Amino acid sequence: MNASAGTPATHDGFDVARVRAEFPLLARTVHDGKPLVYLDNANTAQKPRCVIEAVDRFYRERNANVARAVHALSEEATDLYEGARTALARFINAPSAQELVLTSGTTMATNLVAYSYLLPRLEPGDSVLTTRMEHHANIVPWQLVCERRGARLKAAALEANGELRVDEFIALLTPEVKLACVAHVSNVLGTVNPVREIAAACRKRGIPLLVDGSQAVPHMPVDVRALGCDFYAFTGHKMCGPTGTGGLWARRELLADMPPFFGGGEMIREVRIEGSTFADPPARFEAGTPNIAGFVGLAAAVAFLESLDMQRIAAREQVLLDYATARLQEVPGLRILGSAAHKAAVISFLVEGAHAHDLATLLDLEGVAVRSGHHCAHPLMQFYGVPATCRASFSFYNTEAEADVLVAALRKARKLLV
Amino acid sequence: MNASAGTPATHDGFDVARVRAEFPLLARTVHDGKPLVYLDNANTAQKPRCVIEAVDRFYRERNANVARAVHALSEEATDLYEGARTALARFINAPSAQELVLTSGTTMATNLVAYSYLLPRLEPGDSVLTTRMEHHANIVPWQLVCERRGARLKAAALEANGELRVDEFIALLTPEVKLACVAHVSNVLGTVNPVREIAAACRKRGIPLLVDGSQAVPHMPVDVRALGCDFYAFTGHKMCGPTGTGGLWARRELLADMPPFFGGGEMIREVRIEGSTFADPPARFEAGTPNIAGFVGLAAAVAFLESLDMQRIAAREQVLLDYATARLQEVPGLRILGSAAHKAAVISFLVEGAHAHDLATLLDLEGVAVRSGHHCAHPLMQFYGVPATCRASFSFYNTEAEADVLVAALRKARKLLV
Amino acid sequence: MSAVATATLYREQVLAHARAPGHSTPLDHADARATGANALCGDHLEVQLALTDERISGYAFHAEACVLVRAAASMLGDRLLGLDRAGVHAMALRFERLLQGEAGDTDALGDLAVFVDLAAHPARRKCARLPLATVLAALAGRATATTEEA
Amino acid sequence: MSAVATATLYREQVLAHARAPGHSTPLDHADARATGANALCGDHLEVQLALTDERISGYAFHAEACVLVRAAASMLGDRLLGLDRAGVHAMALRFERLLQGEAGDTDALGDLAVFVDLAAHPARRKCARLPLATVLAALAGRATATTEEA
Ligand SMILES: Cc1ncc(COP(=O)(O)O)c(C=O)c1O
Ligand SMILES: Cc1ncc(COP(=O)(O)O)c(C=O)c1O
Repeated sequence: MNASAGTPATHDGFDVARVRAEFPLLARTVHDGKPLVYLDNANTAQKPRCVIEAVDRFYRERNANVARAVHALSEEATDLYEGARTALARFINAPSAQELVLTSGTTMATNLVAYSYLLPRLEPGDSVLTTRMEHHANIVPWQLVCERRGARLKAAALEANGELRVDEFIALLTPEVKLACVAHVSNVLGTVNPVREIAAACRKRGIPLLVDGSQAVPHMPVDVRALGCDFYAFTGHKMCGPTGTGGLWARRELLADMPPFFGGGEMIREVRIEGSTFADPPARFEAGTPNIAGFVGLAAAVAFLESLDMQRIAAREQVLLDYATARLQEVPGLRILGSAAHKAAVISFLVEGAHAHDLATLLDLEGVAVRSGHHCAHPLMQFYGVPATCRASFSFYNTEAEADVLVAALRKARKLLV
Repeated sequence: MNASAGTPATHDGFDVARVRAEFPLLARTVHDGKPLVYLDNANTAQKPRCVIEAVDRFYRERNANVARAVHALSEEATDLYEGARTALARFINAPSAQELVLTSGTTMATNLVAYSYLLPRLEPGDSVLTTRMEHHANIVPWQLVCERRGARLKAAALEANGELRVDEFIALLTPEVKLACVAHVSNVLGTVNPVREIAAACRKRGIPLLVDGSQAVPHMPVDVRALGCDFYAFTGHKMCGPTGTGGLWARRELLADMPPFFGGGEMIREVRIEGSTFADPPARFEAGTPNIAGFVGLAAAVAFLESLDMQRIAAREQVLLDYATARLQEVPGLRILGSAAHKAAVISFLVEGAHAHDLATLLDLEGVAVRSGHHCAHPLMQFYGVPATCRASFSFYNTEAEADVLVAALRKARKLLV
Repeated sequence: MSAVATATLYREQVLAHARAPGHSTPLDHADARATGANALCGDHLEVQLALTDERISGYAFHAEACVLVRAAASMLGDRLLGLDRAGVHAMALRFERLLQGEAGDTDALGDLAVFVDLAAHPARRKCARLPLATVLAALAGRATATTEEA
Repeated sequence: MSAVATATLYREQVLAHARAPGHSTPLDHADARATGANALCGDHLEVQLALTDERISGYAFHAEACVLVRAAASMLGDRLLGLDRAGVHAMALRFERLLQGEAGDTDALGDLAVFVDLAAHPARRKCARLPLATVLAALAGRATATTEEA
């Protein structure tokens, strides 16, 4: 089992050993010296050396506040911060860096849309459309603002295999829908939703579409122009970047029409006690001192992912998904939730007779980190009628040998519990 | 001038040279090898080695998401994150760590109060009381919610010397005031406001008081219990901590009554498409993945400040303030804005015949980093009838020799400009 | 986090209680009852109590929950008989100290003392806490209990 | 950031224009006028233009502003006469390329070419931009201009 973590093989032209060597944490051991098998990537990703060092170097050499002072240090920090915006915008093929609001993560991005875009437009009887497979960050913000306005949240159903019922989603795009929302990739099922098709249907009806890209940006090439959506939210810590970073891309026209949300420094033009005027987007939505060092690190993460090539990352993760799925299906009593035709490397499973938390704890004893619980997706758990699942989520730095450790640990846990 | 940055003297029992050695960035040079003289501390502070290393080490050894998974790594990360909450709460003497909401900074803290506390309570004709000396983060959030409710923002005036007219502030505490707000320390004038007296007056009238502690927590011992206020907001990056961190302390009863603001993971109890229930504070207000690494660094910053002793930091900075004030007053045509009896080491100044931005750029050429402009305090600039000032703001790691460099550079700039 | 503590979390003593729990036959007549639920975990527990002179004279539970909840509910049953509300409170306090890893008088906890292993496992403490919390709810006349967000 | 570029930002040529600006005598008759203001900086500029056959035949300004605004406004005046709106636009484009540090045809910019030093000083570019932006506003019939948030 000890050899498993560092398999030095080259897979599909992807030199996994070399890639793993860039991630200091992957060399860790847990409980009694067990090599860590980190399969909780949908929760948060590990960071490559270059990201850690970019943050470190920023604080040692460049630290200053941005966009406020004319001294050399501040100009350097501002260049780095705005450089991160440019790099991120290019990474998702946004038409302009000025359409990218830097946020503390997906949650802040969806809430910004809820409070600044949706709330002023919502009237009693209106509704918002989401799906049964969403993360709470793509459900609760809409509930909070709908409640204030006497509007309603609707959710499109799923097929038993975890695919979205796209026909139903489209049928629910009725005229009172003021915003439609969908995950690009489900964090529980791995389902990749047909965003282009959905976006086309929304556009035809004049309904703006928000896509939660939290689980897509780290794992596949994302092109917001090609997708045809109107808002795209993502989070930095899942894409090998620092915690407390993320972004909201939105069409220029939509941003231009959105009133300010947070008040404070940087987002104003002129402040008088009697009233204030506000900066243009994206500054209008970035009140206060941002997570400057975090975004410097996120720019390094983007460069790292680009150097690996998102196409090749996606291909490598498909190989891992196929391998792990086949091996897991050999475990007696194990049932995988979600078998969409188009699926990312996220595997939720149940083992007959064993509670998900017990499994997760016993896997942890073998060094295998998975997540158990509802994965911030209660309505999806309700759909499947289960209280919790175990979820193994893979990244390009994982190996087939790690999937083997997972399976062996599961068999051992089953013996104890069932 | 070259010797200035590293004066190896011991001042008032405070070993400045040893302290400076902990801050890698202070060894930097700018333009043509000029030693950096960093006097922009009210904008953001530099970081000691222990903070930089705590963040670095977290990503190398402990990185995981918090409060979500049962595996070893996640438990370690959760312990570190909650440990930061405990350390911060103790640092400001909060009665309980559960009363401390971790935020991305002061701006998020004041906006949280604006949207979650104030907005639901505000009715047409109500008002919010602030002062003329506030940072935009303690003005604009109140304006934004007042505007929605037909309420009004009032601001207490100042004396010419930059002290708050406390009698006027108290006279303005009329029954329609739903929230009173004041900076503990002004970021432009250095004025330390008599928060205890103000808090007592507010309490007598049953009006909750929010204190903006951004410029106080880094520079003096803060005891929210002794102050007697109801909300206390602060930001991590000004107290030697990472960017994207901060906090809002609030009395338990007030937090308990506040509805959720951001929706997402962690802040919920149960989510159904038809409606959700929410966690208790502080989790209720911490939707989504927080800036985990940032708070691990902030805990290290607190330990560092505690090791230096906030009393001694405050005393050392008073010595610096007195020295720098005296030296600056020798510069012909220089006028200092703000001479409160109780003042922190922040010096705003004007030089007759020279524009603040030109001064700042010319100081920068000599290695001296100061901020010029309105310092996110337009109403204060309007009060003084000036478009902008230069501001030199000191930290315990600055030296008298650095004040000398500032003064020499100012004299040189004056010769060019005036 | 001690590796030993974690490794012993699922020791045979715990697994045996979970596999074949005592006190699982419903009472004929219950004087008090409550439901314990940890929604985030998906743990669900029902508790029945018989009371004589305000002291517990009967206890039964039904759980759809993880091993730790089931084992704790079973072990608890062996210590409850004869206790009044103050006695259960005292026991809960002692159990809490145990979970925090404090040494102390664990004799009164019986098999429950095995959960000292949870000192190293904060994320799972809420599981072991649920049965006691539910019993306390029943004694206080409350219908439900949870140990999430503790 | 190049140290040389910064050190030369306040070269004598700039300071001389700022100290004794040309084009500061108000016009008797202005065909167009506009106010340029950068509120965050506190820079304020007023511009008057005389026009003959849609070409600039007179220019004057008054500034309460930093050295860079004052110098740029003065230098600009030496290049404006005879230009129509398209000509000023072309000049503004050329100036923008200069500020970004692109080499190119700087002859047409005259003394303004000195602002190539701003390639290393992004925070101060808005100052040098203000006079041209204000002239363009006046030609377009707009009353105000700003170069903040550019
Ligand atoms: C007095 C005061 N309040 C609020 C703030 C805003 O803090 P932040 O930008 O970290 O949210 C600052 C600093 O910028 C400040 O000096
Ligand atoms: C699909 C999805 N949406 C939203 C989020 C929320 O992201 P964050 O917690 O970084 O705001 C997550 C991850 O937690 C996610 O997986």
